[in-house]
Amino acid sequence: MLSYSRRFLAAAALAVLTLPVAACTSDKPAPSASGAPSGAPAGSAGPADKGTGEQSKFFVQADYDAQMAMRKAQPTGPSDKPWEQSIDPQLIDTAKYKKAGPYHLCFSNAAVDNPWRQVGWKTMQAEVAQHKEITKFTALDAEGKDDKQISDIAELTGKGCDALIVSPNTTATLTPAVSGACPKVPVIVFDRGVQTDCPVTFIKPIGGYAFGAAAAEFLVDKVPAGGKILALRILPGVDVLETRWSAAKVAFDKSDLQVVGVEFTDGDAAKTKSVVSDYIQRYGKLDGVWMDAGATAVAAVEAFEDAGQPVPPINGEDQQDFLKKWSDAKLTAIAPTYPTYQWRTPVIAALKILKGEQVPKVWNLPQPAITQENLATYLKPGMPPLHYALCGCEDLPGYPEKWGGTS
Amino acid sequence: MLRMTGIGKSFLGVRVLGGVDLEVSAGEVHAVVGENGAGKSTLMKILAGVHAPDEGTIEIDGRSVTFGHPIEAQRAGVAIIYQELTLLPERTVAENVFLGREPVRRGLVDRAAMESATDELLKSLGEESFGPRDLVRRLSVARQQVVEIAKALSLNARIVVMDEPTAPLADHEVELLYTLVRRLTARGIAVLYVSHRLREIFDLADRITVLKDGARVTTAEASSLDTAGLVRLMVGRELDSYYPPRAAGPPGEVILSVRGGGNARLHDIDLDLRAGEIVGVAGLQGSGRTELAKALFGAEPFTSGEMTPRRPRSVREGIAAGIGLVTEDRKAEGLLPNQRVRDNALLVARATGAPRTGVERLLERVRLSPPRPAQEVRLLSGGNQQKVVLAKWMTVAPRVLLFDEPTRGVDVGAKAAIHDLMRELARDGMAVLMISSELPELIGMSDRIVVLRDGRLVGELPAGSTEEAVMRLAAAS
Amino acid sequence: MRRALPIFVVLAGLLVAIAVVNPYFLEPTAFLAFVKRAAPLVILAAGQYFVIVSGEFDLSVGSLVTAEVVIAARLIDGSAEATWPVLALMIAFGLIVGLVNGAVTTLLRVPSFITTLGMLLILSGAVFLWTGGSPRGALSEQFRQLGRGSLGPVPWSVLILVAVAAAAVWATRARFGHTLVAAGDNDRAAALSGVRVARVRTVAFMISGLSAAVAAILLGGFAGVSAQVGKGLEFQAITAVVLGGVVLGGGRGSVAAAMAGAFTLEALFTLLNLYGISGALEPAVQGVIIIAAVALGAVRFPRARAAAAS
Amino acid sequence: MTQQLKLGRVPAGGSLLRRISADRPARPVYVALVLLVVLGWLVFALDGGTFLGQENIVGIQQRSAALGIVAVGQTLVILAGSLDLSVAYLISLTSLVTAEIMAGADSGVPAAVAAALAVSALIGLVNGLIVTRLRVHAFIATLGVALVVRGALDARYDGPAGSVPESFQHLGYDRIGPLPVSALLWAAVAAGAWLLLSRTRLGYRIYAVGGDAEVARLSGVRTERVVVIAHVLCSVCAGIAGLLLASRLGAGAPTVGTDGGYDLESIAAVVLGGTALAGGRGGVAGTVGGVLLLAVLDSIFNQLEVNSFAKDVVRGVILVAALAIYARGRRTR
Repeated sequence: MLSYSRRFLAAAALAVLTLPVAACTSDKPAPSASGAPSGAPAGSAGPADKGTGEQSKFFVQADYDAQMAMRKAQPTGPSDKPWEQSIDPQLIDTAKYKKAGPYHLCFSNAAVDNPWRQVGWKTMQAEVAQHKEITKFTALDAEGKDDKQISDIAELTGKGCDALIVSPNTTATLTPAVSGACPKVPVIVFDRGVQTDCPVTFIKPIGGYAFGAAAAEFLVDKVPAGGKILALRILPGVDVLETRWSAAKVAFDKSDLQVVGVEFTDGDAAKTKSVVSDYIQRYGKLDGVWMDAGATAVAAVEAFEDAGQPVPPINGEDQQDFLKKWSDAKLTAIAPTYPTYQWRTPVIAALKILKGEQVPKVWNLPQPAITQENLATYLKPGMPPLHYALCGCEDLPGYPEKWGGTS
Repeated sequence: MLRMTGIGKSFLGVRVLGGVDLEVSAGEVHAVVGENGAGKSTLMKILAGVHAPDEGTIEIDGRSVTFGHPIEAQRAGVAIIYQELTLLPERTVAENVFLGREPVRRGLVDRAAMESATDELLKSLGEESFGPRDLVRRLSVARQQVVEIAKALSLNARIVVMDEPTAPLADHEVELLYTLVRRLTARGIAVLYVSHRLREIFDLADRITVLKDGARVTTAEASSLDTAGLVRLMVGRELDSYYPPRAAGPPGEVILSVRGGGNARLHDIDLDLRAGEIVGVAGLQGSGRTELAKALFGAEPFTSGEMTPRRPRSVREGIAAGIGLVTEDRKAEGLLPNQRVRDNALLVARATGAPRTGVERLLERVRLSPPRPAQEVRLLSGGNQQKVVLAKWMTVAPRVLLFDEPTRGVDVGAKAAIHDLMRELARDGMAVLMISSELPELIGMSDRIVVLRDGRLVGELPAGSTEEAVMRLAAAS
Repeated sequence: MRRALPIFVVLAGLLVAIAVVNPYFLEPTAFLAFVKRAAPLVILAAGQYFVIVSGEFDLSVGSLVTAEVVIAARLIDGSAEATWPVLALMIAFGLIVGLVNGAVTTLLRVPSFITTLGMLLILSGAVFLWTGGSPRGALSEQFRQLGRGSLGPVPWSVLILVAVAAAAVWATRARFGHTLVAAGDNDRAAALSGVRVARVRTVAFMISGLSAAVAAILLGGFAGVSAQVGKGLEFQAITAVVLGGVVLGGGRGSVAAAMAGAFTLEALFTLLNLYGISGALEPAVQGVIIIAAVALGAVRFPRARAAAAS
Repeated sequence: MTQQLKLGRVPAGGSLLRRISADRPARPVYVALVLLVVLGWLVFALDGGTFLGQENIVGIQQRSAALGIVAVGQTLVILAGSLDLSVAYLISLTSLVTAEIMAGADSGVPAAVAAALAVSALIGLVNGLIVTRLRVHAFIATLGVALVVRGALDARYDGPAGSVPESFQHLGYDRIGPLPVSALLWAAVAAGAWLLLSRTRLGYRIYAVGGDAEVARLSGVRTERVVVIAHVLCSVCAGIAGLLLASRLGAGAPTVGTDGGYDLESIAAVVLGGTALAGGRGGVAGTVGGVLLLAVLDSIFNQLEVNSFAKDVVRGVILVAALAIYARGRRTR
């Protein structure tokens, strides 16, 4: 064992010696990208008190308007491959990134700590596997740690990648790391964005406002005037979830519905069920349930069943357990989605960029909602309960076993 | 130089010291003697600032002092060497010696100064076998004691309290200690010397203070006393009347027998225990007395030799063979301090699956007073605690009961009760082995005495032998 | 029992406070719903009690609950016939995990804090390694009944809780319970009195594993498969036990008080919700109350050493 | 016995190694580290990477700096016989305090650093006082304080907030040759703690209190004060880690501490380094080794693209196995 003190002295001596000689290097990029605007102030307060509380400070009117417009727009691209479609693409030239294959793709993943990311990650791996020109795919999992992802990105930029895909863990805090990678390698960001436009393309579905609005509008449509709505949210302060709620709030504020409660469930099924039971107990009955994510939708439905009440209109997400419940119990429901097929797109985009083909600067993917009409197409018996129907993975090799299903 | 006046102290309502006076002058060796539980240790701990006295005053050089914390006593020039070692096993010798008052140079601990000072101290103690940088954990108990003494010396103390300092030391170390004590007194340091070893006391002490049952009996010039007189002052009654009468008839059959028993600490033990007989075990501390009890019981088993019943390899085998052990250290090894009397008394029965016993009857049998089965044992007096330990063994009706210092820290009344009980158990056909460092007790209780030295049985003495005879065997070299 | 009294007073006070705000709470259905909701934590607290009173920790119960639910879902896969064998397997798995925790702690002498922290990592990693990242399969209706259904007006989980509580109280009164507390209070004295300290401690870990298995059955039944069903339960269970006046380090406290501690924690959550103290302040209030409760316990029962110090 | 003691003695004069006697329990972790580095080198070589390349070495240091700083602090409280489960939330809090006070301006840096350190010292003081004065077991005390801090975070923040100026980001991103500034900061903190433990009275007292509080008290050590100071220092280390993370992230984040799992992971690193969980034995050198061990392991995992679940299993096994080996070593010695 070398004593620590000796090691330290040596290190210190080395540092002192090299300090004046070696130019002080920094792994941080020159252009400042931090100090971003911390979200525009809240939008208009509701006309009347609908029980929805203050508008989220994450609400940005312009983004909201843009997403509402995109919901109505027609995407371009092959309609049987929504992951290759885009809405209002502003194509940019990528000739300067053109190089001959084979390619080495790298991917800095925020985490694989929830079923949505699991399904997406498997989908991405399968997508990579079907491209022969990708001979190497290096992926690092940041395990939900911002600091690790910053290091991971730095490490990946030094591994000779031809393109770097990033799924940021958080928006603001990953910005410097992404800015640092941009000059060295073409960067593709998806899911969450970063506060810099240096990536070649940013891939995302329409967004959280569209999700929240679709669910809220469905309830406004199905629930009679004056109906009592319970809104269930996972956590406060998560950007992608805040936008969902803020759009729902806009819709509810304009409606005749009464939001009797906005509760946080931590994404815990047991807590969701308890919260819904409490509300049923307190109000006798609820007329609709809005949820910002589908993971605990089944638990909410069960709360009504256990109370011996009919299940009111409700929204979930495209997870199999909810779709199955919906079908079996003949619910009045909708499932807006945040499609996992977006995990295919970055790989496709990377190859396009490396081949010099144009890509959209912001690649808006369509974000369909599952309705009563198309429920049957998305209900896939044999897939695990937490599988996401919009994985776009049915045509990929290894389906369904690789996703945990049985054919 | 030191004057303690009217010192009194109670613990949870039990008065352990009352109105004790003590006066010590510079350069003298002042012995404090008394039976176990006479209050010597408490008095010394009050002097060292560990306990605050309930009443009384302490003066040093004519100035009244109060010690809220040991460090205040240290600063006033009082150093104490405790009975139990107070060292940090994971730290070095030097770090232990200077614990709490490390020399500092420019804000940092001056290790070099600390180590050389420690080295000098060790050398002055004649200690060459280890150095200031050795970890205390790696030293033998005797050498750890030397570190304790070095620590006290390093304090430049004016009053040094030595609480049973020679107990773990070998003979040549005792001689060195004598030299040291004399060197201290030559420098004008007062040494308060607490010991059971009367020979040491007469060798060293200028004056002797005798404590009994928490009060001072007398303070006298050492030269004015002899051994027998001192013992009389300590116990204050004739020995013969103090102990229950021995069994009348001859002892019964052999219940436990060892031939050539040995392990790391014991060698070649031959011993028979008979029904109805109390066998005393004498020996200096460190001679292997406790180890002998634990080997017979199976806690630290014999690894060689023959034994009837079968040599126990574990505590449970020992209990199954009908052997019980009343441990020396009640707090650490005998009792569950936070449990009720009842749960303590039933522990062995529950652990071994013995049939249920009525607790009330048990407590009556061991004469627990008052017999409150729901009381937590940590709140009991030492004597009652010992009775609870005894009750614990009564539940399984052992045929051999080993007592390791059965009356240590027990008040006089309870002591007599325990002695009666031991005799009663023997009369009922049990074989009893008793370890005690109190020779009068050993002599008064035992039907015969075996003597241990360095892990070997070196002799056997009949009932009624003299203390001198026992000591000669135990201490011979 | 004296030590246990305060927690029952606090619990009663909380229940009264809830009833004042929400009178409906005292009606049988509402009260049974509360007990049903509290059942998994109460059962976990009962299991954790045995480990804590023996002087150890079990940090692995939360991830064990998750692992059990995920394993059950994959093995049952919606099939009614598989339900009972898998339930038996879950119980066995809980016991085995406890056995490993206990054996590593007692035989290899690894501090239980670290043993069970390692087990936490191993379980949460291994179970998802096995299922490929997220839960697979589904629980059967029969399985779900245990956590969802009821026998007449009384939920199954309440009945299971009553059975578990009775068994736990019985175990503490039995020979085993006494020797376990002895091992927690003073393991040397216990060993020298013939207590097989390593064995009783290992059994305590197995009881904790068993309680996690039962809690998993109830939680999985109540709310279905989820990847985070057991998240944070280990700290809640330890908190509940300590709230009940059980001393970390072992040897003191009763299982009834530990279970009352769990009820108190649930009642506290309910009350905070009723008063509209949002999710944000909830942990803060919880933190203050835990520290205060333990501090008061320490003040009431000072660590006075035995009287016979002379 | 004497024979053995003489054999065990070290030649007079004493090597540097001997001087840091208190850190000797660290030896196994460095042996393991060397073996792991060899393994890493092999894995990388077979896998077509360069283990000892600059990128990887910088990566290992960057990844371990924050955990390393927290773990150094955790070492101090564990040595003192206590424990701190509140560091993760405290890191989040100080990263936010830092970024909000800086608000992107260079002029805010000194005030922000001072405020972050003051806040963390205050939390440490609270921890220490609850443990010593209220006699609450450190596990519960710091868990309770963690919950209170979490409540404050939840109530006040709903996402990353504040921003740090360009100048402050040098801390997180710059490097001098192969040595990132963050690693130098870690080294400085570790060296400071090493100096504290091996060369100051306070350090000696931390060992004494953790080793045997009663012995320490009898030797005149004010044990409660020592425990409180250890808690304050531990929290300050967490505060420094919060500063570093704010610099890395460019903002404060309410989940950066818990996402990083700094509470249990720092304890794991400390015990991996041979420090006894019960206190009184071990040292900073071991902790640094423990953190490096985890970082090298991570680097190998990264190269092999092991998924996070397998990583958890391996980490769990290593943790338990290491402690079992330490326990065995202690018994047979």
